[in-house]
Amino acid sequence: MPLWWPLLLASLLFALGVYGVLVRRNAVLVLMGVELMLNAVNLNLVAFDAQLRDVLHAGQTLALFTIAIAAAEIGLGLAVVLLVFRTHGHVEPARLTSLADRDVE
Amino acid sequence: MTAVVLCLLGRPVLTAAVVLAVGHRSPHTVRGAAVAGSALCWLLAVVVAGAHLGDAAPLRRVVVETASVGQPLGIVVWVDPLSCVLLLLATTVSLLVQVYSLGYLARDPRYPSYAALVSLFTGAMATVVVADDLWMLLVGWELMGACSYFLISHHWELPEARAGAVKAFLVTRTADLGLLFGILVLGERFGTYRISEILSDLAAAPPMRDALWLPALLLLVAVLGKSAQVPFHTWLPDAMPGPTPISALIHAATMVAAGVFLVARMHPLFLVTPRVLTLLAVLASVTMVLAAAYALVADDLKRVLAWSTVSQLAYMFGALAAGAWSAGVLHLLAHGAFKALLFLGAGAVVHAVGSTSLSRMGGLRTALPHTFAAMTVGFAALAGVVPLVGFFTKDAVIGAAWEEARDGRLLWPWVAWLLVAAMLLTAVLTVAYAMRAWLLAFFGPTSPEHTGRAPHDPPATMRVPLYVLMVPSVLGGVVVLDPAAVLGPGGGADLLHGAEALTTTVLVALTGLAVVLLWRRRGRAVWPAMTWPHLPVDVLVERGLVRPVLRLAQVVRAGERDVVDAYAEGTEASVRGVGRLLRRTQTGRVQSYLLVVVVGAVAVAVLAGSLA
Amino acid sequence: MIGVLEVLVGAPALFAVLTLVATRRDDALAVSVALLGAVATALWSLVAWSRSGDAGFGATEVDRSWVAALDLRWHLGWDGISGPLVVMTTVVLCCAVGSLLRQPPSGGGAGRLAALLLLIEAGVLGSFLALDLVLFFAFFEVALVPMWFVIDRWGDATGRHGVELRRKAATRFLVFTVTGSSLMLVGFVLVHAQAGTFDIVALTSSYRPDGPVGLAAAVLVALGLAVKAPLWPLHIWLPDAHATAPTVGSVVLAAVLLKLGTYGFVRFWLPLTDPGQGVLVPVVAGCAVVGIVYAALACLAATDLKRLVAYSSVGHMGFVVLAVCTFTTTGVQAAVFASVAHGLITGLLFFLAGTVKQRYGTGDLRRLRGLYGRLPHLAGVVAFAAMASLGLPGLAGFWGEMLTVRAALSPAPDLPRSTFVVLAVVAALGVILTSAYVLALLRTLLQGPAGAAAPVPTDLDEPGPDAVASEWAVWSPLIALTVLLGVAPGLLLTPVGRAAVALVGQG
Amino acid sequence: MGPLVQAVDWLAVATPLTLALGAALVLLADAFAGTVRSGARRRPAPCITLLTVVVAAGWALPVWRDPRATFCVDLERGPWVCSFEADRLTVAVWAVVLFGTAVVVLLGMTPGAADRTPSGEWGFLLLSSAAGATTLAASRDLVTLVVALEVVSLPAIALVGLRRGDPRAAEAAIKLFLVSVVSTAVTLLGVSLLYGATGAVFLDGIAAAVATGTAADDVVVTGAALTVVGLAFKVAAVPFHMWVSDTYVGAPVAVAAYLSVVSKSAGLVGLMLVLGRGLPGLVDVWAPVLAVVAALTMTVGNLLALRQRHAVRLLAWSSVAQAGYILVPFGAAGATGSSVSEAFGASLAYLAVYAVLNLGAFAVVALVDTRHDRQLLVDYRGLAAQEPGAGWPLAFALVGLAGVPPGIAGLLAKVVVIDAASGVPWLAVVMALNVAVGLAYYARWLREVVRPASSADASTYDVPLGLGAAIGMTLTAGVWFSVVPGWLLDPLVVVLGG
Amino acid sequence: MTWVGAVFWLLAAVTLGSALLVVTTSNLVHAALWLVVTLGGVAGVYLLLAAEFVAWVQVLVYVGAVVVLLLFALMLTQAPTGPHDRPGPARVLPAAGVATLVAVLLASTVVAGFHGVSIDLDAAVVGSAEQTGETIFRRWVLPFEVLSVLLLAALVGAIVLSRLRGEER
Repeated sequence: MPLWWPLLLASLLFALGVYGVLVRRNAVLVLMGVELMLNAVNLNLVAFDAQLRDVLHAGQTLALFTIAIAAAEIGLGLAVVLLVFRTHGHVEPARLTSLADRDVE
Repeated sequence: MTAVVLCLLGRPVLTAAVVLAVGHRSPHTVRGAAVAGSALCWLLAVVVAGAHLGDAAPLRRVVVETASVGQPLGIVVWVDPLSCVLLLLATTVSLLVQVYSLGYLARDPRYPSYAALVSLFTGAMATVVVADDLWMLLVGWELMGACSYFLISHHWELPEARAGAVKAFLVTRTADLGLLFGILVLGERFGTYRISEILSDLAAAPPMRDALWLPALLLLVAVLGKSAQVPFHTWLPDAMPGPTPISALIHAATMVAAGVFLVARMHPLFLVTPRVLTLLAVLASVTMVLAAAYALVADDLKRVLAWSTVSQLAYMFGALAAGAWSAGVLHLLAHGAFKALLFLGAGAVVHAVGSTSLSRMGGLRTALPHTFAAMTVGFAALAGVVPLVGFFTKDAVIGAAWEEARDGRLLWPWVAWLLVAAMLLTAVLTVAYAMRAWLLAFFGPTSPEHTGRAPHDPPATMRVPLYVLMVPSVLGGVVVLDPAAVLGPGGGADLLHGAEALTTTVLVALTGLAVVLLWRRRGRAVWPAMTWPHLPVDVLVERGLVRPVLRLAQVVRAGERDVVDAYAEGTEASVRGVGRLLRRTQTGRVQSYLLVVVVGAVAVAVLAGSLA
Repeated sequence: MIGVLEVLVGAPALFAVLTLVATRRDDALAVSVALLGAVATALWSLVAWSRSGDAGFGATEVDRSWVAALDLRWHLGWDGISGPLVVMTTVVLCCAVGSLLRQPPSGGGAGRLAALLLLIEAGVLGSFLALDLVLFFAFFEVALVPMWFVIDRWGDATGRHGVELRRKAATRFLVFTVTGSSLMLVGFVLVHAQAGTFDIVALTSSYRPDGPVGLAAAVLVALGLAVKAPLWPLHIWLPDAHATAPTVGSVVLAAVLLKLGTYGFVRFWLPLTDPGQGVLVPVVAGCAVVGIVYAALACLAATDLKRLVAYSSVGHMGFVVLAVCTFTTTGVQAAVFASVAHGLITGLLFFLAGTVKQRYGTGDLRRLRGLYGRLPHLAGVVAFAAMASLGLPGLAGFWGEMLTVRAALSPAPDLPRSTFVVLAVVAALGVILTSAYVLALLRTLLQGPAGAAAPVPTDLDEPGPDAVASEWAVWSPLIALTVLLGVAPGLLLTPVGRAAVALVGQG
Repeated sequence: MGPLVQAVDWLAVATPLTLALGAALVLLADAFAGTVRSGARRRPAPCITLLTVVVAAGWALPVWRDPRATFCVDLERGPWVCSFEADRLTVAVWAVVLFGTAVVVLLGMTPGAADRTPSGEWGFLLLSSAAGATTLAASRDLVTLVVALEVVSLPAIALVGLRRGDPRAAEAAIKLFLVSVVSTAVTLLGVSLLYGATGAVFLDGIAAAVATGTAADDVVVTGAALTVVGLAFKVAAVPFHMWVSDTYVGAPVAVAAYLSVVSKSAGLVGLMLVLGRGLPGLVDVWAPVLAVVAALTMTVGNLLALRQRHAVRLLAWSSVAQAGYILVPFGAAGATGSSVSEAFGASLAYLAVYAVLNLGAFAVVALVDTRHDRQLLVDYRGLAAQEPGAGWPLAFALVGLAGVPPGIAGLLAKVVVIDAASGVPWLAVVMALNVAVGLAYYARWLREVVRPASSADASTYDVPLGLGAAIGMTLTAGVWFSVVPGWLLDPLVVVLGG
Repeated sequence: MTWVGAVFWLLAAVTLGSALLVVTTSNLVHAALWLVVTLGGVAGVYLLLAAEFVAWVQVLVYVGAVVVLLLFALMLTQAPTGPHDRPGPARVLPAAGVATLVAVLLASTVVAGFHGVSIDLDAAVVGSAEQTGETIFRRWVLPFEVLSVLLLAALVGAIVLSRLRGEER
């Protein structure tokens, strides 16, 4: 299998993730975009690991760690989202502008 | 002797300091100190002159100098006969003026500063004449100008005094740039700033004509400015609002004559640059006639005398241009005496009448007999009546010019002839304006405007100087018979010229006769009061220089705000503007931040890729 | 072991702290402490002079490593170039602090003001004595914030937008100066990259600017110093700063702080610059001369007394920079002499301007008239200072300008002579314009008829007393030194000349 | 094949390990104390936290004298490589991190903050994050580096949101969270590309692959660029800076201080490791890019700070600008023959000085926050007169940050940085101009601080012990570094650079 | 094209298609469900690439935990605006532009950089659980330990943030 196949898939997946992050109004959906990006990364890592036949299996290891990181991020992220929901009554980042740089002369 | 000279230089400064320090607290002390200081100066000058007049070896002494790289600066004195005679002239007139001022400014609250400035001026003049170092000369030279400025504006409440003072200072200071650059160029050419060394170099080395015209010309500019010659002639008449004793001291006898002194001092330099001398001759010719003509029509007695001074100074320059060093110097001395006499006399008249306008005088000979006598002597000396001093010195000058015209050693021939013609014409005009002023002031009907005031002769303090000055005005001619006795070996022999003397005498007599006849026939109406509100040169300067400069100043002021400041304001505004713009991007919407993050990441990657 | 020069730098700083402590108790006491400090520093500067000897940096030189990471050395030295400026600084500071004793600033807080002045003095003395570029830079910056405070806190805030204008003036002073000094620092590090040292003595003896980097360093250093000096067209922070600063602030700013710029030009810009490289030196000289003429014209049109004096400083500093640009011994002599003379004369002028402003409540030249009649003594001193300022021979102002012209007529061989001759002539014409505005000033301010032109409010009719003894005490050292240096320029020219030879070689 | 589990040099890892164990201990102790003496105001958490930091710092000392490495593996080709290396660069960063953490702990000890934040969790999160930062500084492979980076970030996000009933804190937290995770994703992508292109995750391995030319160049460059993003986000370099002011303003002051110093240091050391250790062969590529980034960062930061009236926001943007200065030596690395480590020495020196001064400023801000939580500059009016113990330290910190005396430390730090940039004159000039802009806004604040107090505000502050200690610590350090700058600069610049 | 290729492209199509739906569908719950499909597709690719353990972890952790968490979050934060997320063109266009940019950059880089390199799947060591565990504990102890700190910290952080609710004033 040519190496660039999975890499291309990962690239497109990452781009879709970016799109999702930028376009979604609901914070939870933004998080889903991030998940897509992380999956693209993992795809890359696993593909490279396979291609390199890495004795250290750094690629797979890092992919596993990334999954763990993603889980941690989601866990904390959802807590933050819930916090926002409790304090603001919505979870739309675009409507959170009370800290915008406006309090100037 | 060096110590005496230094005392001579330092004493006036000390006097000035004492006078200023005492100030108003003790008027008598001030007056005493001022006169005593001047007297001491005079005594010291006499001592110095006694030692160095005539054939005695000149005194040259380095008092102090900078021990540094390049050409050293320092206080270096050089006393020769020329210094001596000018010292005598300056200190004498200064002393007389101080005495005279006791009466003239008897009730003037500004006397302390006045006396201090006169004293300071004397010191400055002494510095100029004894200086060997050109920079020392420059210090004295400009200090004189500053004193002159303050003294002209003594009556600062008068607008014309303020204007005249500023004009005098600015014009002379502009011209002084010539001296500054002249000194610098001389220093560069000769490797020294010592006059004596420069002169001995000139005597030793073959003339370097091409190399020296520039410094000579530059010095000439300064000289023309200081001595109010064309084209700088307009400041002197305007300086007349100053107190009359000041006019006598500074604007007749000494400071304006410093220009002549400088040419005389540096005469060897000018002698090797005939083109500059020729220029001087031309300017002197123009000046003497022009100034005499102005004197003939001026209404103000002091302005008549001022124009006369300009004209007479031009005589001296004419003599020096013609190579007649001693004639020029002697006429300087003679003029110093009789013009001081005339000004002090005029001061007495003004003191009595309360005005300087000739049209407001008339018939004063009975009311002011002493003054009348003094003025008569003065005018006669000015006109060159035999056997007063003016006759001898003017004759020596005209004779020298005539010789130059005949022999043609220095000047272009036609210029020499022009000079002679101008001198003769000026001699005639001099008689005419002298008689006019004399007649208008002292003869004819009494002016109706001062009938109530009962003019009277001045007090003794003012009369004594008049008498003192009458002595050299009458008897000074003897010097001409043996100038070497006074001026040393450079003075030359007998300066009398028979033919020329006869010619001038005849001219003087004829002119005098004509004037008297006219006066007999028409009285005061002969001379309608003509006032020339603005001299053409002044108009030119006003329109071509002063106004543009002032306009430029306004432009600069506006430009400072709107143009030069613009870069600062512009930078500030653009910095602020960009800051505001950037702050607009801080919308608080996190996804726009993320957009920037992603775009930034791509940009960094692309940038790095393009560099790889 | 603390050296003589370290004491000289440290004393004002120490007394500044003591003054601050004393302010807690009493302002008058604090100012007295400060005055004591200023006088002690001045006396100690004489000690330092006598200990330093005449040749080179003498016995008082201190040189030890401070921060090895930066090649930064604690290197202080006194020679003929720094010495006169140090003495001048201490004298002016005595006068400035002394003046606070009887004329406290309008906003109060005389003690703190005095402490700030002493801090400035410490920084300035350190700069003059520093023989390491970064050390110079550090000391250079010491004076910055205190001066900013002086303007911002005690500045004149009369008028409708007074406070805003004052802030603007203070901030502009700060930003301009820091921009300049930061660029100068960049120039220093470029030199460091080339020469491997920040030591001024080593640079003077062995550094040869080379290539575009060398030129860039020279340009940057020139820029930084030009802001401080200030050189046209970077001067625009100056008039506002002066017009708003309190009297002592203006005095210190003009007499002392500007000298940091000119001193830098002499001390290290000369060794860091190759006069033959590019047109840098002629351009700087040209700016200096434009500044001379421009400042004179600006003075002619000025309507505020302090602003006029401020612009006149621009002109005088133009002479100094022109002198430096000749790269000759005479030029260096001229620059140092003119710097010292300007310090004395302009210091005096600002004191006088402050007094006039205090008596009349305004510095508006359109309203001030006839000082001769009202306050003759003050007017007399003004006339004296004005004459000194216009470069009257026999007073201190003359020699610097004369030597500048002399140097410009025969610049270093690498420089275009004809250009410099033209510059010299134009500079000399600037002297005439200078005379013109000084005379115009005297004519209206001193001699003008009271209230003739402009409608004069009644407060101008009662100006208060003529010069009082405390003011005379402040002015007289400056007057005396102005006369002394005018009469005996050799006092200064001789030591400066020796140091100058070390700097630019014989010629 | 070696033993089943890698051998560990416990002294090398003592510092991060202490922090991690301390974190757990704090959590437990607080929970225990909370149950035993419910409602008691005195809780052991802050003290234990502080003690942990001190002990961790103590472990760092022997390591500075004797650098060591652990978690090593033997590759089939080449020498042993280690995941964890505590060299002097690392220990220097540890020092900054630990100093910063200690000050932040003290800042968190205000009564108001203690009421609104659960102190056990606060200590736990802080120490976890610090453990991550110390590990990051010691990590020598990309896997550890990325994980450590996350350990720095996630607790910090929780800390930002950790204030009860404050919608602004929640807003700040979610913003920081989103930017953080996206940056992390980008970084991970970069790491994956680097791994793919070089076949290595160990920094030395990457360096070797780049040096021998076995790597695909374009991919390496792209991977490096993307890797840098997550680190640059932590450093708050432009264009990854936009979260800064929102987060700092919304977060508790102590957390803002933490983000501006400790988190920034972590990002910075990450950059040093990836670029300096992993990609020294590509210095000609990354140095110019970072030069541009540095120039943009300081300029944008300063321009944004220029007219701020809000103290924390001003400090936020100023910290961005300062990050730009810190990055300047990166931009000049490799120019005119200077070594990369010389440049990093300069950056670290600046970082250290910045940390001290910036924490000093934040300490006083935290104090003022106890009374004026709107944090406008006018709230500082007359502070020096009213509360000299706070006003003057703030004034000192501000002049130091501006880089003018008496803040000699700040001044010399700027000299160090500009000196390091002498190979790239344009960057030095940009920095010089920025210093001037910076001074303009520090001066505006300074003006408020030192102006005479109005009588209305004459009452003094009630200074909590922790804040007092924090102010004292930072002031002492700042003054000490100003008086004896060589004490700080010589080791950092000379030892690291040489 | 071998069967591997066919399977890969099939999985790729499924993955990308569902990913597109994740980011475009307006229904929140549908988005989460499409995410499950995407993650499954990716897991399939892992299996293809001989990363067996990673694939199982992917399914267990992601599909089993993360997506459930996300669904819970969606339920808990059901905003009054309803379950729909329809961004306007002002959001879509820049986002699409940037996403395209990213896609082009990445795709061109990897395709150009790894053109001609292929994965020898036959020689690949299958990443079984045993194999991977050994690697981790032999080689990657440090990041693993650090990761444990991370997970603990995230856990505590999440808990403390959620618990704040009860103590609100």
